[in-house]
Amino acid sequence: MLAVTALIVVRTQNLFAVAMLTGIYSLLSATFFTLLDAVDVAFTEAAVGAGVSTVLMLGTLSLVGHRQKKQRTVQIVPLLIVTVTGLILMYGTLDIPPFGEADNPIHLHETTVHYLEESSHETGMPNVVTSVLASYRGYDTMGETTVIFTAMVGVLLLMSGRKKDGTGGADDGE
Amino acid sequence: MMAHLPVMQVMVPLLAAPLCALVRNGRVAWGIAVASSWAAFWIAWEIFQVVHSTGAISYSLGGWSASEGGIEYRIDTLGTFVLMVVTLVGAVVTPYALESVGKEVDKSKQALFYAAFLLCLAGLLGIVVTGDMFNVFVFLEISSLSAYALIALGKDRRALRASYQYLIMGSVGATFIVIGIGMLYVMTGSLNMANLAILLPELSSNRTIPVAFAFLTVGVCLKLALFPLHMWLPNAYTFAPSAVTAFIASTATKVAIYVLLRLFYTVFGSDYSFLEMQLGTYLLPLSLIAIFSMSLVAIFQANVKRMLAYSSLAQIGYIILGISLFSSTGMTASILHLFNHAVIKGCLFMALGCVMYRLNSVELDDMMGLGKKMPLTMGAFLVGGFGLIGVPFTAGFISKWYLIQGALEKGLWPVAVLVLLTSLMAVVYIWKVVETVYFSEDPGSVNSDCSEAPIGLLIPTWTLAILCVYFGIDATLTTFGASSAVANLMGIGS
Amino acid sequence: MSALSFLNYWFVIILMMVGFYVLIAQGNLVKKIVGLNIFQTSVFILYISAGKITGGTAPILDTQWSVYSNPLPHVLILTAIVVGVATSALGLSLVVRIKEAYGTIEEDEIAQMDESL
Amino acid sequence: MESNPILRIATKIMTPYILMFALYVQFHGDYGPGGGFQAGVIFAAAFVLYALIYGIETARLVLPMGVAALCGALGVLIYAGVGIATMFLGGGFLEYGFLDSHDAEHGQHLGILLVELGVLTTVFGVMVVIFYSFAGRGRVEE
Amino acid sequence: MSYPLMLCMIVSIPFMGAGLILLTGKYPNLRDSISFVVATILCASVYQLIEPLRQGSLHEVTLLEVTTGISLALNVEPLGLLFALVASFLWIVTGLYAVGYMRGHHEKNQTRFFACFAIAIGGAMGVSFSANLFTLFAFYELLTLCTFPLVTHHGTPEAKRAGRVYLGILLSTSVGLQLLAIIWTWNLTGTLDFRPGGILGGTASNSVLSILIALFVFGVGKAAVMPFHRWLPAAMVAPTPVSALLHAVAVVKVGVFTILKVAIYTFGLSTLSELASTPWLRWIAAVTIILGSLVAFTKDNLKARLAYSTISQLSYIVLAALLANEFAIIGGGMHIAMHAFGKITLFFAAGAILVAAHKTDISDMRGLGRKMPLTFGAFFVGSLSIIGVPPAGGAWSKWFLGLGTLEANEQGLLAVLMLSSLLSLVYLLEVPVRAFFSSPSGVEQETGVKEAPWPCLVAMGVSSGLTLGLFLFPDFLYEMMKMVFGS
Repeated sequence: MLAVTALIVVRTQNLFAVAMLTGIYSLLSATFFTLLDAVDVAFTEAAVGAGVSTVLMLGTLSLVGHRQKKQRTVQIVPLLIVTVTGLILMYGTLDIPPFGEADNPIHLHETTVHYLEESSHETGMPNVVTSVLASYRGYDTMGETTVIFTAMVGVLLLMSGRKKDGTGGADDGE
Repeated sequence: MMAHLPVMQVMVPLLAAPLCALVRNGRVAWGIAVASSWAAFWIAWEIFQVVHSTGAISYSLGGWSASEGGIEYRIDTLGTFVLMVVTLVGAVVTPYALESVGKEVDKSKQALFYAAFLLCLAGLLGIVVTGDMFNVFVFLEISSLSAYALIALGKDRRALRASYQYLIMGSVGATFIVIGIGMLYVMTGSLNMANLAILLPELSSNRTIPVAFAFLTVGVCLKLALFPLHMWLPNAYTFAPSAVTAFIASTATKVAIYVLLRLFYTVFGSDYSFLEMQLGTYLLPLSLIAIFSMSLVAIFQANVKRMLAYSSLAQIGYIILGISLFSSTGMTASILHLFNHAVIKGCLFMALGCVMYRLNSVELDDMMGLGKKMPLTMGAFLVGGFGLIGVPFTAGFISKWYLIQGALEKGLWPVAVLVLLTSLMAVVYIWKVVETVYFSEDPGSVNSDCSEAPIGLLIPTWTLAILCVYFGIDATLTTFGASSAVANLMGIGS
Repeated sequence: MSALSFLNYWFVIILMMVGFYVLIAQGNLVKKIVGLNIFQTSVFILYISAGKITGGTAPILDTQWSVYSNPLPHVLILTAIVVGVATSALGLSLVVRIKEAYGTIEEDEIAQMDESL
Repeated sequence: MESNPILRIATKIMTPYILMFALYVQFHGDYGPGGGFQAGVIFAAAFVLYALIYGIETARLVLPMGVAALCGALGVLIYAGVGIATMFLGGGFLEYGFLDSHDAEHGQHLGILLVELGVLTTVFGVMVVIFYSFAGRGRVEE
Repeated sequence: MSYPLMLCMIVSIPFMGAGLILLTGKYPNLRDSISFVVATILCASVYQLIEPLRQGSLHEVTLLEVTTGISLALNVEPLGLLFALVASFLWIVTGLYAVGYMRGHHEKNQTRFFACFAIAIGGAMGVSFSANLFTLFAFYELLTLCTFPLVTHHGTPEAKRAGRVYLGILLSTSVGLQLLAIIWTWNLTGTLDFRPGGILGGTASNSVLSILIALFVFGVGKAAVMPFHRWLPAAMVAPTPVSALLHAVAVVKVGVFTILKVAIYTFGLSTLSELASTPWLRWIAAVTIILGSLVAFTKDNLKARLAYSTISQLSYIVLAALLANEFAIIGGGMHIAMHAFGKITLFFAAGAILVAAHKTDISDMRGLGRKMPLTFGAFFVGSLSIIGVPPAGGAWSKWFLGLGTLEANEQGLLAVLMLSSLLSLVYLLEVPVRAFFSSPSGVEQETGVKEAPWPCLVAMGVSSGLTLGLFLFPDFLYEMMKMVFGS
């Protein structure tokens, strides 16, 4: 399903449809996340991918128009880069620990063990994801908040003011 | 309070940023920015002293040690050296920004500009101090996102496109880094650099690790614009506001190089990186091509800012060349050049900012005879230019000296010759400017009524110019910092 | 290790590469951002897959379960998703500005306009 | 859309519930999936819905752009402020245990709640700002 | 005044002079007298160093250490003192001449001109008193850069093109070859100091050192060994005082001086004479001597002819260094002084002709000698010295050089020296012969050509007088050169 959606995204020329499909793609991956026990992630992906991103896309499209120029069918160089990257990645998975085994290194590492065994009495939170997110790796989350804030600053810098002259900076290009 | 210096290093600019956004007044925001960037510089200096007297600092955030799954700060000699570079440039550029940004950025956006600027500073500092792989990514994104926004503020509409290109390339780089981190994590279960360093050697025959290594290296190289992944840089530097170019050119790529060193030496270990992965064999030719081709391209640029952007690419090549030599002299050269180039390029771009301030252009043709009208500005440019060439008694000479030593030590005398040759190419492009500025008569068109740049721009510019000469005459501090960093990284002494 | 255990990863890699292809091959600036999204989302799946333990459950501690999937990848990916959306927001606002400045969002047309300057 | 009474009333009824749901997500994050970020997004969604139905002008009256931006900045300050506070209380940066001098576990709880609040504030503010920016721009162009 | 301070003063006097010149630019008379006074002070100070040097009470002065092993240090040794003495003395003379020339010729940008001139002398002082290769290199490059504005002084496209050639060759040889050689030396020995007996002996194989000496010989572009000689004729677009002092004395002598120093103090004569490449390099110098003379023949422009003559004469000194024996080095060191006095006289005369008669080509100078007898008389004396016949000083240096070739068993090179002297006899004496003995062409008669301004004449008189004097009293020079081997 995911693959099909992704491939349609590549082929579709109507950006409006692309935006919707991307939303669908996000929702699908959210279900996938749920299957993989990552309920928090699924929740976020649904909210962000299907919600925020889609709204953003649509907002953008309403400003820039939703027709895409016809593309040449296949571009060789990017395709080559992509194939090579993909093959390297696949090569990299050859020695990756098997999917779903409980004795994979990441499950045995002391930090994981610590999270699962100590967090309930150290932080008093049953949801380990929350306690890791906000406490053990709270600094990362602060960084994340800062990233969001940075995005706001960026968007404000870019989008506020100067819109009256219609063409934006076109005239001072020379 | 002293114990919390590492965290304050990042927090000061990071907290100052929302304050800037809150005050909404450009001047007040500027005041906050200056105060916090100077404070950051002071903190970096304190840390420098602490690290050099008592060894590397470790700081557990949230009180959770790394083994408890927390995030660790770790500042060693290399880290404090880079902190010094970044905060120094920050502390010099912020005062400069008042006049320069005042002219180049809309008044209504200035407070936000400083917010973004401080975020970028905080992000870069955060990358340097952290000892956690994923945290590197988070702060990398803070600095990158703010950098995209800052670059897009350039007056020319091409700034937008440059910023977009940078965003796409930067995000690809970041995603590659995430993939690499993910693979390391999957293999070891750890995100802490020191912990990874212990766990990884046991997995040396594993096929996933080289792939992770490759993805991390490529991702970081995208960020530091190593040839051939440099396409985003010239436009970004050319069209960004002057203060932004001066800041980003002297810090962002340097921090990326720092990350690279961290990966090669701390995480993977030098034996793995250089002996097993044969990193030197890839990096050496790439850096040579970068140095040579980018110097060549720089010669043919008519826009001085773009010329210097290409020159930056060549200089990044020098730094990578030093790394690829895999010797303590080569590394010392790289780390020295990291600092020296930051000072030199900062000086050059700020001098150009002065020109931009008066002329609204940095095209070579518009700068004829400018040496008489803006003697101080062009004097600083000249000093910086000499530094770039590597004239004795400028900082650039010291780093090239070490670099050539490093090449000769390895018996790579053709490399030494090439480094010297490319210095000559630097002479050519700097001299083009010098000739236009000093030895051409003003045709009396664009710059006929221009005068010297305001003092607020000149003082920061000359600060760096003087530093560029100072560290060329008395390089004991920089060589001490660099060589102790190298000794630490390569496990010699200390 | 069975071939089946790779399939999950390989499938994700293919998705990833589709996104990557869109990102670098498409000339439309909006579509590039879409590509970036797909690319990143697929990387997220890779992380989450690694955290899964067969037979485990979501890492919300409860007395009736004993095996939990690894929470750390979830946390990392939460952060990464947020970073991703921040990037998209900034990227899209750039696209809007580019549209205003150039009147188009096709890369080749923009390049042409820049060169003709 | 602004004239459709059904939508207007539906929105009026829905909005409080969405907000409540958001709060639920925020505070229930300890036990089930959810937390500051998701809550912030839902909060913002409620607002966006309101703006879509009642028009951006009205929405701007309820929550001006400046206030939203302020929220965005405030959240970061709350988050980092908690960190600084723990530092002054004798702990490390973000070491929540020190928020409560008697019971470290309670301190943790409180700390997490506070920082999640910071996240919520920022996310809400930022989402609204971004929405305003995109929507506002289009309106002027038309 | 204490000795270290004195040494620093000597090197910095010209720079201070440059500063004063820039400050007083608005008052030409004051400016030019400052130039003159500073030159006199400099020369007197350098002279003060002779006696302490004889007593052997001087030592190295380290001004600052840039980083471990690289330092800016000064030292006094006989060869350097000799060079400094010549350069500073001739600065006084040239200063006088330049005032007359620049005013007589109504040049623009005179302040910049005199300031750069002073900096150039400062560079020469720095080179002559440098205690290590790094210091030498730094001042060497300073000299290159500060003479560029002098070369392009006229600002014409032609001058700019010449300036590019000038800078291009000098910088690329010095950075590409000389700097490489210096760093290589450091790499082999861990020091850059000039030490009696050399530092490189035994540190590397014969072949490595052979490459290294070649890098030095070609890398010191200022010595104008072919094929890196093109900058010197190009530099002739500069005003004549520049050509006279800088491109006959200061700059070019810095080049050969560097080679002498490297030969004596970096390689050591015994090491050098055993290197495989030394015979080859000797012959390259010899080829430069002959070809330079031959090209000089073909030039009708007087300054161009003198320039090629300089190229040829410089290689005498390069050859001296490469012969690597006591006689040759004494000859080479003396030739620095002898050629300086002789050639500066020739350039002064050429400049005087330009100012007074506006002539640059030899073919136009027929009969001019009757109107400018003093000028052409001085030219004649200068020529004698360059050719190397008594009663001019050049005879002595060529004599010792000849002895040097025999000592090194290179009879072929002695023949080269003879041949070159013959050639220079012809191409130099052609000028006064034409001026005195040919009848002037019709056009010349109408213009009332008279002698050049008096400062030019005085300068010429002093330099030509000294050229003759050095023949009668060469003991001082000989004694100084002997001291090189004394300690």
